[in-house]
Amino acid sequence: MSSVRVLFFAAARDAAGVEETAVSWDGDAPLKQDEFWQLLEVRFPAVLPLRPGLRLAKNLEYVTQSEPLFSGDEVGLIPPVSGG
Amino acid sequence: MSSVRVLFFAAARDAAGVEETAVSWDGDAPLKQDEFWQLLEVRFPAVLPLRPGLRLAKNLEYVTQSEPLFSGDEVGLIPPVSGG
Amino acid sequence: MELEVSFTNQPIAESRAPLTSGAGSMVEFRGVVRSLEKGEPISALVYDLYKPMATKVIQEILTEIGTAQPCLRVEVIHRYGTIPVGETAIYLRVDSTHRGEGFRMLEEFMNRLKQDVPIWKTGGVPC
Amino acid sequence: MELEVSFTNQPIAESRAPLTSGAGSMVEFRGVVRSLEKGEPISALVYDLYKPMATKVIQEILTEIGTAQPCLRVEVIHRYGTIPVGETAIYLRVDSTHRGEGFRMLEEFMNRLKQDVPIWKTGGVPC
Repeated sequence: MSSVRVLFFAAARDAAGVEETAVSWDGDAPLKQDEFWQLLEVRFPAVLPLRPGLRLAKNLEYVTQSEPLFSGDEVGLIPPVSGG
Repeated sequence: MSSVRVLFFAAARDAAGVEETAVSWDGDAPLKQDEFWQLLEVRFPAVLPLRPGLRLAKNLEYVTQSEPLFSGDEVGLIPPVSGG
Repeated sequence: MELEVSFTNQPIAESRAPLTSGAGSMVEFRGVVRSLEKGEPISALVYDLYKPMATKVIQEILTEIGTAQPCLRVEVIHRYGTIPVGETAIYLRVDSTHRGEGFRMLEEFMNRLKQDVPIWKTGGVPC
Repeated sequence: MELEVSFTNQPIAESRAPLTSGAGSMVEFRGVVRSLEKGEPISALVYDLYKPMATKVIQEILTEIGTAQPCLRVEVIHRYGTIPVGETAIYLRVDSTHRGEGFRMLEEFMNRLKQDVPIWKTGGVPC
């Protein structure tokens, strides 16, 4: 059993209704991002429409869509930023 | 009798040996800048070599070489500036 | 290049660090909450952030800009939570040998902040 | 655009003016005397100025830049006389609605200052 910690921010948090969750999958194989989104959608369908505007951060770093997720990773869903 | 007040700054002051002087000429006609330099040279020959690097200010404003001087004008001899 | 990055949910205190030895330029910037957000009058803005990632990304951006614009010291303080109108949301201070690299650091950092640093205005507090 | 231009032969005091109403950006710059002048170690620099003309030219430059980069308030303080190493020779503060025009004002003003404002470093005081 593998799992990643998922953190929601700003609009993604509003859509999810929670600050964080865990996404789990069977086995030790890394999880492709498309698979991650499928698992996330089951419990947080309102987050999916935001997906085109979200960047995914893995362990505090932006990653491309081809980067798989490993058990224990911290995944941040990053809406367009607006600091300063 | 006409005259202008002449102020020396920085390298021009070092060359002149004074902070200011007056340059006078006969009559009421305005003084061309070439005439001004001729009169200045008589008493401050060491200033003349600086002339190519000096800008002339008349009543607190930079003026071109064609601008004549009138009696009562304040003339500043402005070496390359280095503020800040 | 010395970096200091911090976050606070309290009013940002003025920088108290002495001028870095050898500096010929010190630039400070304050980004202040304005009384209109998207055309609506507000009394405050609420900011949220992903603190560990924001810290890391800010340090990476400063280091990256610093390779082309080497400065002596850069200090960044970003406030979060509810920030009243007229108060500082972000404070930046750049000590550098010459002013040129300090100005570039400030400007490029602020542009990058608004693209890449996980900090959000999550809403205005109506008047 | 409110302008404040002044000169002092004493250490420059921090600006005490409150942030201009409506400002979203405040930039401050300090140009500081460094310990080397033309490669020689110094303990101080001596500045001279043509005060009435410097005042006028600075106001003209700020006004000119302000037509393209309108800011809310600009304050310039230049020190003259003997300025010890590590102390501020020029202080600038720009309050503006957005940061962009404040950054432009600061940068363009400093470039113009070094071309057109009758202020001179007249020499270094050796260590």
